[in-house]
Amino acid sequence: MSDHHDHGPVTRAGETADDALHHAEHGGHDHGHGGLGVYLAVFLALCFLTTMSFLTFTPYWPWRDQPQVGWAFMMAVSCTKALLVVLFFMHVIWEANWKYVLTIPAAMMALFLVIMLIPDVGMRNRMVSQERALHMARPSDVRLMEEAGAARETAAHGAAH
Amino acid sequence: MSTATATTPSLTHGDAHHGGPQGGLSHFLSTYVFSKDHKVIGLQFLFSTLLWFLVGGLLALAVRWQVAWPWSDVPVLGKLFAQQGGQMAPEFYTMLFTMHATVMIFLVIIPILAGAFGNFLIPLMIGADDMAFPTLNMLSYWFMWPAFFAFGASFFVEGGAASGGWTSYPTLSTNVASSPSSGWGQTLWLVGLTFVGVSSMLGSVNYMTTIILMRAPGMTMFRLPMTIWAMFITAVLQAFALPVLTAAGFMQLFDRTLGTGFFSPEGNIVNNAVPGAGGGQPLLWQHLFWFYSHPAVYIMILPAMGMVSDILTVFARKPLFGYRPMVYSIAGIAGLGFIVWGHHMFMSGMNPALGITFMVSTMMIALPSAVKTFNWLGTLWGGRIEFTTSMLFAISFVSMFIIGGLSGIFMAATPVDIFIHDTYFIVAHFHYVLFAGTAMGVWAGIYFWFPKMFGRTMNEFWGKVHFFLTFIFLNGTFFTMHILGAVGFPRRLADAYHYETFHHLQPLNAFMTYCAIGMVASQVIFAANFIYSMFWGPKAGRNPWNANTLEWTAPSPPGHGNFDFQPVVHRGPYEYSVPGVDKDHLMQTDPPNEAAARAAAAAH
Amino acid sequence: MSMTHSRIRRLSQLFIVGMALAVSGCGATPPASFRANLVEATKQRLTPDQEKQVATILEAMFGTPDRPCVLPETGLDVAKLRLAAGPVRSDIVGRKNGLYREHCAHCHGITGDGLGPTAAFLNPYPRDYRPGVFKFKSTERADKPTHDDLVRILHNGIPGTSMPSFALLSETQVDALAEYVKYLAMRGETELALMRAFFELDDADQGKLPETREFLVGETLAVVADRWKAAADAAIPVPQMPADIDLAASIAKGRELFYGDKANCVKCHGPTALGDGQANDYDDWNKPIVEWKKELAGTEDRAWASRATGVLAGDALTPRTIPPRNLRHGIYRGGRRPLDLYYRIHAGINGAPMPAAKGTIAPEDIWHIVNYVRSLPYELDGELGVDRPMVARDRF
Amino acid sequence: MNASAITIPHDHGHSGGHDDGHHGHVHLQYQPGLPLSRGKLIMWLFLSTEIMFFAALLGSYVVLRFGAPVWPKPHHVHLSEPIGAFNTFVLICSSVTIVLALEAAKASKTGLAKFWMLLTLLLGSLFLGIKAYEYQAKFSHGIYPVHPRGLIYERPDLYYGSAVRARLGEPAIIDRLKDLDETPADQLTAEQRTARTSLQQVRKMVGSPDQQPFDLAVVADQIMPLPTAHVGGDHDGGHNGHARGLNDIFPWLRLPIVIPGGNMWASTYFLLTGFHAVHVAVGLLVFAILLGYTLGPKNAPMIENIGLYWHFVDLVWIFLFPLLYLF
Amino acid sequence: MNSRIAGIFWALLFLLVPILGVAVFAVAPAYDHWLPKNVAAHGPSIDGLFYFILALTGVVFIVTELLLFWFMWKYDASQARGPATYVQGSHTLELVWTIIPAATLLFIAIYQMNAWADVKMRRPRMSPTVEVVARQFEWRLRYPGRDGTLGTPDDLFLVNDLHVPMDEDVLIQLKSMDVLHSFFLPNLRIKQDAVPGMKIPVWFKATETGSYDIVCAELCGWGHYKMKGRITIESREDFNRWLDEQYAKQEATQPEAAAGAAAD
Repeated sequence: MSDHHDHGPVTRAGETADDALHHAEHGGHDHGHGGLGVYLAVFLALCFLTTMSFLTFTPYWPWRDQPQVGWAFMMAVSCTKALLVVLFFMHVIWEANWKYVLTIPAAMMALFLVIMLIPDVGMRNRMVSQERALHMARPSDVRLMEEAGAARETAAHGAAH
Repeated sequence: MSTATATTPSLTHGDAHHGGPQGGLSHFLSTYVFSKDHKVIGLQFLFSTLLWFLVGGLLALAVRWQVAWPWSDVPVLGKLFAQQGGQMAPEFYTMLFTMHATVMIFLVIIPILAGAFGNFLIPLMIGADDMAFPTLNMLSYWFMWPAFFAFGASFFVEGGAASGGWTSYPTLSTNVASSPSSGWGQTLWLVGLTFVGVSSMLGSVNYMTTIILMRAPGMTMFRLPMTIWAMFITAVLQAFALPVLTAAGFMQLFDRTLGTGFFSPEGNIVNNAVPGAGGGQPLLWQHLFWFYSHPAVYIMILPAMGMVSDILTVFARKPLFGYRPMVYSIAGIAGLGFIVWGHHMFMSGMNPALGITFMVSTMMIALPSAVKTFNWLGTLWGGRIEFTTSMLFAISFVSMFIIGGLSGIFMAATPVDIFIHDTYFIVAHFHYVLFAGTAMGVWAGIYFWFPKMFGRTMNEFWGKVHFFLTFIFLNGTFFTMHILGAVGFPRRLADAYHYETFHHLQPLNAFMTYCAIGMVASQVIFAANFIYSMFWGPKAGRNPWNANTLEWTAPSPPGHGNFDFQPVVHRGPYEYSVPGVDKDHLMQTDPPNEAAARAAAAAH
Repeated sequence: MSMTHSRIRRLSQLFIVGMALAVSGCGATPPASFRANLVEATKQRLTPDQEKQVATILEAMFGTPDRPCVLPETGLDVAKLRLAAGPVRSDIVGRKNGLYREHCAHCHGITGDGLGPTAAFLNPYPRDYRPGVFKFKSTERADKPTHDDLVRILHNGIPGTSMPSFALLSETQVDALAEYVKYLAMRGETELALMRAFFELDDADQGKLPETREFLVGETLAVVADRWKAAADAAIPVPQMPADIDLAASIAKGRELFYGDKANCVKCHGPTALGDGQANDYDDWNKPIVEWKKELAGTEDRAWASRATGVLAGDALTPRTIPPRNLRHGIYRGGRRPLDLYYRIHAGINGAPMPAAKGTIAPEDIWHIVNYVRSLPYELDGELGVDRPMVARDRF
Repeated sequence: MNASAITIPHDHGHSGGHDDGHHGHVHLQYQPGLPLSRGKLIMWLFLSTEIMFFAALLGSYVVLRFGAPVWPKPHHVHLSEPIGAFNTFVLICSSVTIVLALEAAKASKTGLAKFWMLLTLLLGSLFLGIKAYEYQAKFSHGIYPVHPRGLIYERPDLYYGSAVRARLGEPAIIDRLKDLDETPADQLTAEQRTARTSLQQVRKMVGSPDQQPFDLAVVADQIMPLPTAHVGGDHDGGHNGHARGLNDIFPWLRLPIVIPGGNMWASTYFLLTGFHAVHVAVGLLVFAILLGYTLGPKNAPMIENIGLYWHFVDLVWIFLFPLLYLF
Repeated sequence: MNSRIAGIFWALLFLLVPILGVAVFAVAPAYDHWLPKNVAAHGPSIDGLFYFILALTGVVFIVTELLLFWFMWKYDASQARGPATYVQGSHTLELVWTIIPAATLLFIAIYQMNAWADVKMRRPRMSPTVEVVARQFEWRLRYPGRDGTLGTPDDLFLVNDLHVPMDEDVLIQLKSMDVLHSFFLPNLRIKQDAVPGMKIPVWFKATETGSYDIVCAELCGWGHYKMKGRITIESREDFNRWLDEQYAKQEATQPEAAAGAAAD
């Protein structure tokens, strides 16, 4: 979007723009990207990563009592997966510099929006009203229900033995 | 997708020689109704929005009537409004101002700038034969119709149209029990908003594609006229901000219809019903809404700024002062525009620390606006100013934008905002920006490009009368609102005079209402001039104003495909009064001129 | 370019038509008028002539919304009525006229029929004054409220309904409004009496009411007015709250009564006191409509049924059940004073299913129930309880 | 900076007044600012708007979720991680197949391209099918946001007790309950017999004036227990630890259930997965249309563009899966 | 029409903008169309900021509008003294009119932070004086009663009629029962939205006795305009007396005559 595009190719509208641009686009590296091998490798990596994030759900995950570790891990895995998809499947790795212009602002704005929501909506429990507290779920309720469940299970076990 | 790039001329060829009865109804439909020609679509937008402008103006008058003389019989339209012995019901009043804002913002200002002018001007000014995707372009207009229908129909459903304010804050808007007009009216409002959103989204991606890919040879980005730059940045704003509102709109729609609770907290007792389920947060809507609607404020003014920049240079016969800074400041406004939305929420219960962040960024956004104002002044300085109607509107845009911009600083100052938030001060502020600013810019644009649109010029004398009356009355209406704001007079009150603090403000309000009536009445002159000139105005040549940009090289009005020659651009759009050149303007397509090149080199 | 031109011509025609449409619809608004009680008129099968006669008589006796007048028998003060009636005007010194239309008509309607523009939307519906039944008062169940009762309601509003407080109006203004409410109620009751009187006409009357002062004032208006006048002397006697019993014991006793068979509050207010007991009952003015609707659905006379259904659709709000109060909210419609609760339990609520305890429950027991009810919002710790700091953010 | 280097036939025909149009149509030449086709550019721009759309939805979810005092565990709301993981796998496969379709089309192997395209369509449909199955599982447990609310209550409090009592008091239910009470014990399974006893208990509990939150927690546990089994990891995890409640044993009861944080969970879950599913469905529609074309090099750009869209849909799911199923 | 005269006419029309603009602001206070009387301790800092910004923007307004007028007057094409100046811009000027406003704006931004923090961030450490619950369309008030704690049986309930002591910190706990409202005290320079589900602290110190309006400043439905309250500022003794009086009224167990004697 700056001056270095001045010498860009001139196309005739008579031919379809896509055709014309096909040359512009692929002229430099004629079908040099992609290929079955790369896609399969990416596919396997994606499957592996999915399994990795699923790992947190299994008993083999060592940080059960620190959910934050799991979350961070999963987000990292997700970002890696997203990156793989964007780079290879969406061919971004083979594209010119415009990819930064399009993707980075959107990503930044999306992040900024979420970050700005946190002080208000994410931390809203600081200023909760009584009427709302009256109807809101509370950790103590979960405790109550777990106790009830535990009592039932104990009873069931007692009956079984 | 690629099918849409069709450039075949046959479909919409309305040329005189090819006219005649060909194809009957389907020909009529494809030429005049479902046309894919960007000019026809632009004019469709123009006529639709002008009609809605009329509706919005009448709604505003009714609002003003109630504010000035609460509970008294409404004249002329009284039969429509009368509910209890001739007086206007307060919920009707809330509906009026809600729909006034909604109509003006979503059906007038945004579509008239981006839809009408954007469509008409972008291909012409960059030297393209049409938009990149004409079918998509047509769809973007026809997606407005469900919105027209939804907003229009909402007046006639039970309970009336939406009355939760154009900001549609929950829980007033999400809870059906909270307001009489919060039934179908509000739902239709959300549906309409979604369609406006889809239309804008289709339009904006199309504009961006067109501007990036379809510029004439030699038309570099920094040779684009300001109008196109503004349209481009507006499109970027729309593309990135609007989806957030669409998402929020869906969430509110689901809150209303499916029983989700994104925006309603638990234990909320509305209209004595049982406490509702929820888990949501009203502030979430405000954040999402203003994430769009603050940039939308710039969507509503940037194109006008661009058009005014172009018009000022034409009639000052002088290059734009600081072209690149102007471009950067538009980009700056757009960039900063995304991080200041919180200033609409200073009093909303938002985290006060967050308020400080937003306050600082808000202060900073005044900066590019200031730069633009000074550059406009710089453009006038040393010019040869021709007082055409278009120029008068453009100058008044600058003059009024100064007021609107400066009053914004009061609101940006958070402690002062505590007092003037939601008072008439803010009403004055945004009317100075949107009416005295954008609408003036729109009129400047209409008077300026009318010859290109219809091949005829508008009557200058009546144009000036129109300008004079509008200018006087608009200041009479809106300047005094600052004073009301200084007393703390709140907006949206059906009757404020039973408060001791505001009791003495009635005469001033009555004065404003008289001015408002005058302002709307003066538009009759405009309407008459517009319609008369369309058919019987003096014929205009290709370039009646001796302007530089590409659209003036095309026939007036341009035929299908716009240009009857291949435009090649050799210079920027503002080469007026170049020393050593025999005429006072050098069109972008004029062949290279050595004297001009030398002058340009010297000027930099 | 003919293409653009003919397209433009068409569009401009549209534009002109649109403008013409927008400007049309002009016209003066008719002066405010009282609406006839069409539901009753239809029910009594009045002919249009008869309806007209009732309207004429009523206008002679009560005037119009802009210009009310009253006969001395009503005991109403015309000066006060003038302040409340008419269109909203405020003169140069800020004195307001048209108070009723500014503050009340929007919900209660100009006629006081509870059919104002907002009425259908409100929950509960605004009071229809025409039957002359008022809920929250210091008199026995069947009696009219005193003037002070009306003033009190205006002053405090009715929490838990859409009736707001008018505490900030001046005493004169509140007084005028209360007077106007009585005026509308008397007018409505007289209208009802007149309409019902057709039922007793014999052939000699030729379907017309006798327009004698003796009949009009003596048999209809005065009967209505006298009951209003009698209200002042019909106050409920309130014994002292028993002082020999401490609050906790009183509450315990009240609880026993609440769940007991005699008071049987639990039947409607529910074992949780959330008002979740029997909740499918109707107000006194909705019940007949529900029944009438049932009757109309079954009747052979289709023409009559369709006319009546039309009238019900336009002049009666869709009946809603009246749920028993949720006593844990701490919202008391008739006022939160112990005295108010005593009145409610003693006399019941006129028009609502809440029965009078008078006669079945001893006065001191009523006081115990009052104490128990007042303790309910605070009964469960952590419900509407003490304003404690919010729980720390914690999830599992 | 000077475009005049490009040789273009000059045709300056602007002699003012000559306004009645032109016969020939000039084929205009352009100077694209980016080395992209129009279709690809507009698709990328469209995807940027989609990024913001999902950013708003996901952002709302994140703040609502982490701001909530209590959020249900996946098993409380009958969310199955293995199914989610499998669905992720399905989408990844479909992403690969569409890329392969593109490669095949570029290499003029139209038959192969069609095969991959069809496979993509099938995988996408499979995804939606699994999604529908999952939705069905939620609906059958009464987990959905519907006016005024689904069966979900946030807390085992008096309001909950009252709602259970109200449901048990509905005439239709009273009849069924009577039938159940009168059914001879030998016509019931052991589970149903136990359940009948606990149902009687529940009826007694919610009718009593002395109900306390703890009793109501027991009631809630009888009606629909919150699975706790997999917390410690000592059980075999997943559904095997899922105790069956009254609502499972007598589905006609449809008694209110308690899932702390369940209302908001249901709202956000259906919002996010719903909009994602709509995007998937749109993609499938376009695939179906594309199948009618010859998928050769000429249409490769079209496949590439819809492929971009499809990868984006995949991308959204990549974030949805851990956020909804695993967090 | 003589085009020079036309030019003069239009230039003068635009000259009216600064003249009348300033005139309106100058005349308004004389007719009491101005900031209402301030009775809050923090008020002067807000008003001071208002006047400061008014002065600053006023100067900018006058200067720019006069420049505009002057350019219109001077560079009228009908005077035609040669062609327009051919100038593309000026880096120096651009820098000047970027840096000066930037510095000014930054100064305002920093200058006001303290006032903002006083009103919205530095909450006094005390228990709430009163709870204000906004509701369609009235202000329901709850005083903590004798035990100083809200949510106990001795709370005092009132509507629309707020009383607060003078010269003391007053902490209001603001809630909403149904929709958004905004608690606006024009004379105390206080405005705060009441948000359903939230409990928002509002504090001030009143410096003068008297009765003032409470206004709702956020659209809350059809009756928004009538959501009027009254705040009465009185001395501590009067305030206590008033509280006792209201409390006795609320606890009345006997009609009228017994109003003075509070039960239990």
